[in-house]
Amino acid sequence: MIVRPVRSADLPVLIELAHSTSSGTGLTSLPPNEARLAQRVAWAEAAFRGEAEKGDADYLFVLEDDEGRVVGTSAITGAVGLREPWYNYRVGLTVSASRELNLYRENPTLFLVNDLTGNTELCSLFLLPEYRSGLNGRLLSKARLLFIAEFRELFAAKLISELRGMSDEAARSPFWESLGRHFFKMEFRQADYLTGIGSKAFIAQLMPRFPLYACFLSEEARKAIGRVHPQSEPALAMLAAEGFSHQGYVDIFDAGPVVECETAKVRAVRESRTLVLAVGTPGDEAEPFLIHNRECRDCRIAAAPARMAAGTLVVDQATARRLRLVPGDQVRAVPVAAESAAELCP
Amino acid sequence: MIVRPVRSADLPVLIELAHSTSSGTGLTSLPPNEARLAQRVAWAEAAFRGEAEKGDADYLFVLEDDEGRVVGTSAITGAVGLREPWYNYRVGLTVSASRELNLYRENPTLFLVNDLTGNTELCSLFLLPEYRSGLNGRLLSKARLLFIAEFRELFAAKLISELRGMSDEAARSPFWESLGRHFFKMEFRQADYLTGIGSKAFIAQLMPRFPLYACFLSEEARKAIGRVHPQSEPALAMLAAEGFSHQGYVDIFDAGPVVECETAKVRAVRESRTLVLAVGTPGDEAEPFLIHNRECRDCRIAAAPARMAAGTLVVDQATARRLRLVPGDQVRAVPVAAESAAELCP
Amino acid sequence: MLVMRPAQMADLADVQRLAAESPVGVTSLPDDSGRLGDKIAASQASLAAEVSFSGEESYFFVLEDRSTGRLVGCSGIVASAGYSEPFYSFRNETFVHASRELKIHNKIHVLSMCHDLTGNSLLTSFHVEPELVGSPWAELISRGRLLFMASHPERFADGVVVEIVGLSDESGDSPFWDAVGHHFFDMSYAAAERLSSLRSRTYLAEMMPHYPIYVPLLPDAAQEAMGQVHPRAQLSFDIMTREGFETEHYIDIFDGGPILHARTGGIRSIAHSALAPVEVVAAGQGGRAYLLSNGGLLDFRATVVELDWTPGQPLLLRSEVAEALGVASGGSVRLVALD
Amino acid sequence: MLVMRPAQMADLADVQRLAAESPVGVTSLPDDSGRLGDKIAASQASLAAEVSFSGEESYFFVLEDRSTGRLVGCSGIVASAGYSEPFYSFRNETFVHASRELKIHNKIHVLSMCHDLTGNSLLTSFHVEPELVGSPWAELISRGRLLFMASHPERFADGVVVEIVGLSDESGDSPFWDAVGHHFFDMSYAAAERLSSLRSRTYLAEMMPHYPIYVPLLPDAAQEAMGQVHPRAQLSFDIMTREGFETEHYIDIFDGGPILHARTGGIRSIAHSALAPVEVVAAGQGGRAYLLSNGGLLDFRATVVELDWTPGQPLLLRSEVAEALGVASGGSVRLVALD
Repeated sequence: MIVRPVRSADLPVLIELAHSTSSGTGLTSLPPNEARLAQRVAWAEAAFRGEAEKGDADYLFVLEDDEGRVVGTSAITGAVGLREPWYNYRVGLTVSASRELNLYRENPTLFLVNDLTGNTELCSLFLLPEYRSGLNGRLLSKARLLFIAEFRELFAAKLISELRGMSDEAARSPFWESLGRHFFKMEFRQADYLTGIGSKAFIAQLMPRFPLYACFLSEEARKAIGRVHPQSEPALAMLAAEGFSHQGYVDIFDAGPVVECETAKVRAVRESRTLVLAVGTPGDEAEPFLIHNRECRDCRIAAAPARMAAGTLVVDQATARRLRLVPGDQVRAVPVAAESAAELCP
Repeated sequence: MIVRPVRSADLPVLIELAHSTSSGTGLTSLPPNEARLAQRVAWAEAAFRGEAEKGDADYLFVLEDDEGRVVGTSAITGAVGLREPWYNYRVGLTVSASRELNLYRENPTLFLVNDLTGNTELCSLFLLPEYRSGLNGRLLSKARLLFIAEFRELFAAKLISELRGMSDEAARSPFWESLGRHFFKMEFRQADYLTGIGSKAFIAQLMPRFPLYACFLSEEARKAIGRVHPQSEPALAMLAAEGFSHQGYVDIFDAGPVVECETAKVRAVRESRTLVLAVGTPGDEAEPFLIHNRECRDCRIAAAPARMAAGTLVVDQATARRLRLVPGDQVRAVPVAAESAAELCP
Repeated sequence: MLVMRPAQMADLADVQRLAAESPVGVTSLPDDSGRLGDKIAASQASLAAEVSFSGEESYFFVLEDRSTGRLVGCSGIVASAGYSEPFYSFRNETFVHASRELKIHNKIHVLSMCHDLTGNSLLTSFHVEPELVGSPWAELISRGRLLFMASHPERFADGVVVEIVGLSDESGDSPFWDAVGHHFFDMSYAAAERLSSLRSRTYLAEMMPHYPIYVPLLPDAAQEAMGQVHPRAQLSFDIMTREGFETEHYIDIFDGGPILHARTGGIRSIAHSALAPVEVVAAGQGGRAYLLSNGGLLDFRATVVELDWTPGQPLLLRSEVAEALGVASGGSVRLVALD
Repeated sequence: MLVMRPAQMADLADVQRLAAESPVGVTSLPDDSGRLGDKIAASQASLAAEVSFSGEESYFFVLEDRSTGRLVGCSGIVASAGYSEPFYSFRNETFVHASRELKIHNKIHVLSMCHDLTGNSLLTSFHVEPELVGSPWAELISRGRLLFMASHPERFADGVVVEIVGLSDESGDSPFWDAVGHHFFDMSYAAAERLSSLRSRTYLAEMMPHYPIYVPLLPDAAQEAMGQVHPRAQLSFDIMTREGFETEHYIDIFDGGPILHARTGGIRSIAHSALAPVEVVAAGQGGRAYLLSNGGLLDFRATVVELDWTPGQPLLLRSEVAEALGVASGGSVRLVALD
């Protein structure tokens, strides 16, 4: 398994992948729209060539198995919101209180903001169900963090990730039903699709602009604010372990949480090291590492058991081959697992 | 030097202290108003007796020298905003952008919120200028953190502290001049005084309620948003070293930063230990510790060189006497200085 | 014969009986003798004062059955709503949310808290005993205020507003309150109305939501209650809509009842009222029913009489009526047709 | 004699000359032949269409010197402002900030972005050559639109609005724009007006501040510019205020110029206009100056003539004028006194 930049040759298989995701909703950034996907691949190629400004850079990776089959995707957006506004609700509080009347009432209040503008976003994570085992998921997701660690200047000081919010089996989002639906006469799936093809800013123009008291939403919708979809809990846990936390921002459509972390404080960024590759026997005590060949356009990132020893990283021959490296080449590496399980801040 | 709860007998000297602070503005919570101070002392006595609800609890401490002279104050409010709304501006962002027109403009935007309601506040820090040396300042300020560590159930999950914002020699706040003044026909000093005597919620009723674009403020005012007064930089640095950071909330009058930290993550809370007191020679390598006698109503907190050894804390005789403890008594202690200097998050 | 006149302190007990009968929501009629006493005193002081423009004055009238001395109705006017405290209302407003790219153009109904109506004169405290509903006497105690305003225009504003009590059920619950105000203070509609009639309405209004309320988010029952009239307030509403008040623009922030608004000069009973010289006669002739007033202040009187009158001609008034109004031959009255 | 008539495609070059002369801020007159051509085509289509209520129609008229064929002015009407896109304006509003405890009661002037005026008919594109300012011909090309509306009420809304160009200096800078719009997009007032006349005004309006603007925070120059009229728009402003338009409630979101508003039926030239049967005569008699129109659509004509006319009587029209208006004896014209 290897994570590498997308290429235009991947387009047909990407379209297949996008169709296979569309059975469930929520993977906004990989809609089954050929024109949009072709454009994303073209943008990604420009980004990996270093020819995109931060606001346009879209680093789309694929996960390829040893037979060359593409089985998953993940992506990094250099900086959100520099071309069209990037909207979130921020969950704040309004208190009605009177000492004299002995009254006190709290009302969570949603403020439509562009606060997260300019941050780097992790998005488009998708892995074929039959490959959801072993290190594959973590490799595909965390490879992005290692890439960011290597090319810090291409990314912002803060990383964010929008996690899928609550919805039922029929892809019905209670938050959408209680809020968005009154402002668009469309289903959540459709709004989600429009978002994926780049129309989110247009949709946002139709949303209420003034702060919204959550008490005017249904109980189900209020409960969904800041809650992640059960299927995205593993993704949340993975990011939490890397240091990401929820600081009150939610998606404007399904109220899923946006998690964030200062780039410098992300575990994989902070703890990754540059080492010299050695080929040998990692040994019984080897722990799994994420390993990056330190290339941008020709980026290759693998996950494999490895052992650090005196400035070298010892891996087996197959891993070196996957990385297309020979002993003596430089790599950036970090253990796959966080040393201590971090908790998600409330 | 010892930090202990205020007593009604301290009232005359408190009034003197309050007058001596009023030469500069900014110590909102200690205004030279006798009735208000008498009331605060009465509230504090009730709080230390355990007879106040969290929303009314006002733990006012004094710093007393070995001759029994009161030379400074500091306080903890159990929970802000439960009786009258607690207002802050939260600095958010509005972006006007159009890919088509190639336009992009950021406008910081101030949202009037009650988000910090229910948190525990550190306030009323004042030390006579001639005593601003040695460990006095740190003792007076950090004693509160040790007290909180001991009586966690009395306090909220998050601690906040409002730091004095920018103003010039004449106590002219540029933020006030550009905003508040248009809504009150009064000087900042007067508004500050009214805040101190408990009328902040009334003043807030007069402030603009809708989100405010910072671009409509003067340049000086915009620069003051979230900036601390030079005289309060040491206080900020001390809190930053304990883990506090600025997360975008500012005071509604002078736009001074509110810093915050989860209680459990405050260094003095996290790292303080309960130990058995031993009297002896702390030795040349002793480092300064904050030491609390673990009492509430009869709380005494000192700062002195000490040495940890096998579950005991070795202090000299004078320190034990100040704490009114004998060997074998329990104490809670933490080194005065943070082990590593933390930085203030931007 | 029933006569409308300013309330006096001696009326207090009778007035309190009327206040106790009035429906929840008529917060200007608290069942509280202290507040009612203040109301009467303020009215007497206002009538006695020299006034050249609308200010803090308020006026309070009662409807007296001259044969029994019993009071059977009351009504009031506040010269300038929000004179000492802001006068809050929700403005019905439409936001347009549009996207050229998506070819969508939505009109969203919102309620914006506003003070637009501050400074208008306010008709308040209207109540009549149930058996008078539908009779000319109900018209008298309501529209008599308009004749009073017509005679003393310098005392009133250019616009007039009337708050009409909105929907609530038998148990005192209001669907609009439950969906809006209740979220901001933890008490029932009835308790909130009681509180705001004992203290000030502003007191509670200050705790209400300051951001616009998006109506589509409200429950159906609350949306339906917006602008709806409480059955017991229908009479007042009907009288005022016949007077030409507009009903569409504002609603009450508590119960969603309509707040009516009119330009003072355009109100029918004001615009169409006329002054006529009086000739007292022994026995008058019936004809058309008119509202009549003597145009006084402390001695203000109004009643309803059937008359045969031609505009421009003197008014022939039976001595009994003249006496009730306190006018004599050579004096004048202001009158307007009842229907 | 000058005659007002609908613009035709053959007028395009002349119209573009007029557009180029018109001041910055008259965004409805872009110096762009494509857009002007569209305007003329839309007008011709609207005049030819069967219309039973105001919709997407627009009308565009020119003022022609019949002796030379030269066009010396133009004006237009949009049947329904904001029909396809929202019509934005700032509403002048007052917030009351009060504290009982502190005994303070402040009135704060704010500007609220609103769509209140959406759906009104909009008078646009008014321009005359400088030498006509102050002459009856300027009145003709402006107020002729009102006669057109009076003859075809089913084509227009119940209310009419006019945007008056606000203050800007010789270098094209607007103090209101510099203090407000400029913060939200990084271009000069002149550039923004150019952009919004070439594309749509809504396009930029969508990027404007959506929260109320607290006027006391604006620089003095911007506050003073609110509701002020550009010297070159004074003519239009004066004509419309004489017609009874209100000027106080709304201002333009770009330059702060006043947006005038009137109920259609209350506009003087509409309310006071009359239909009169025509008798064509060889030589008419002078008297009072009247605006006259033939009430047509594609063949609409209007002019100014001195006449000796008594309401209720036939109108004696010189053959030259009758010919210019395209009316004959037995026909009728709509007219209103010029002053």
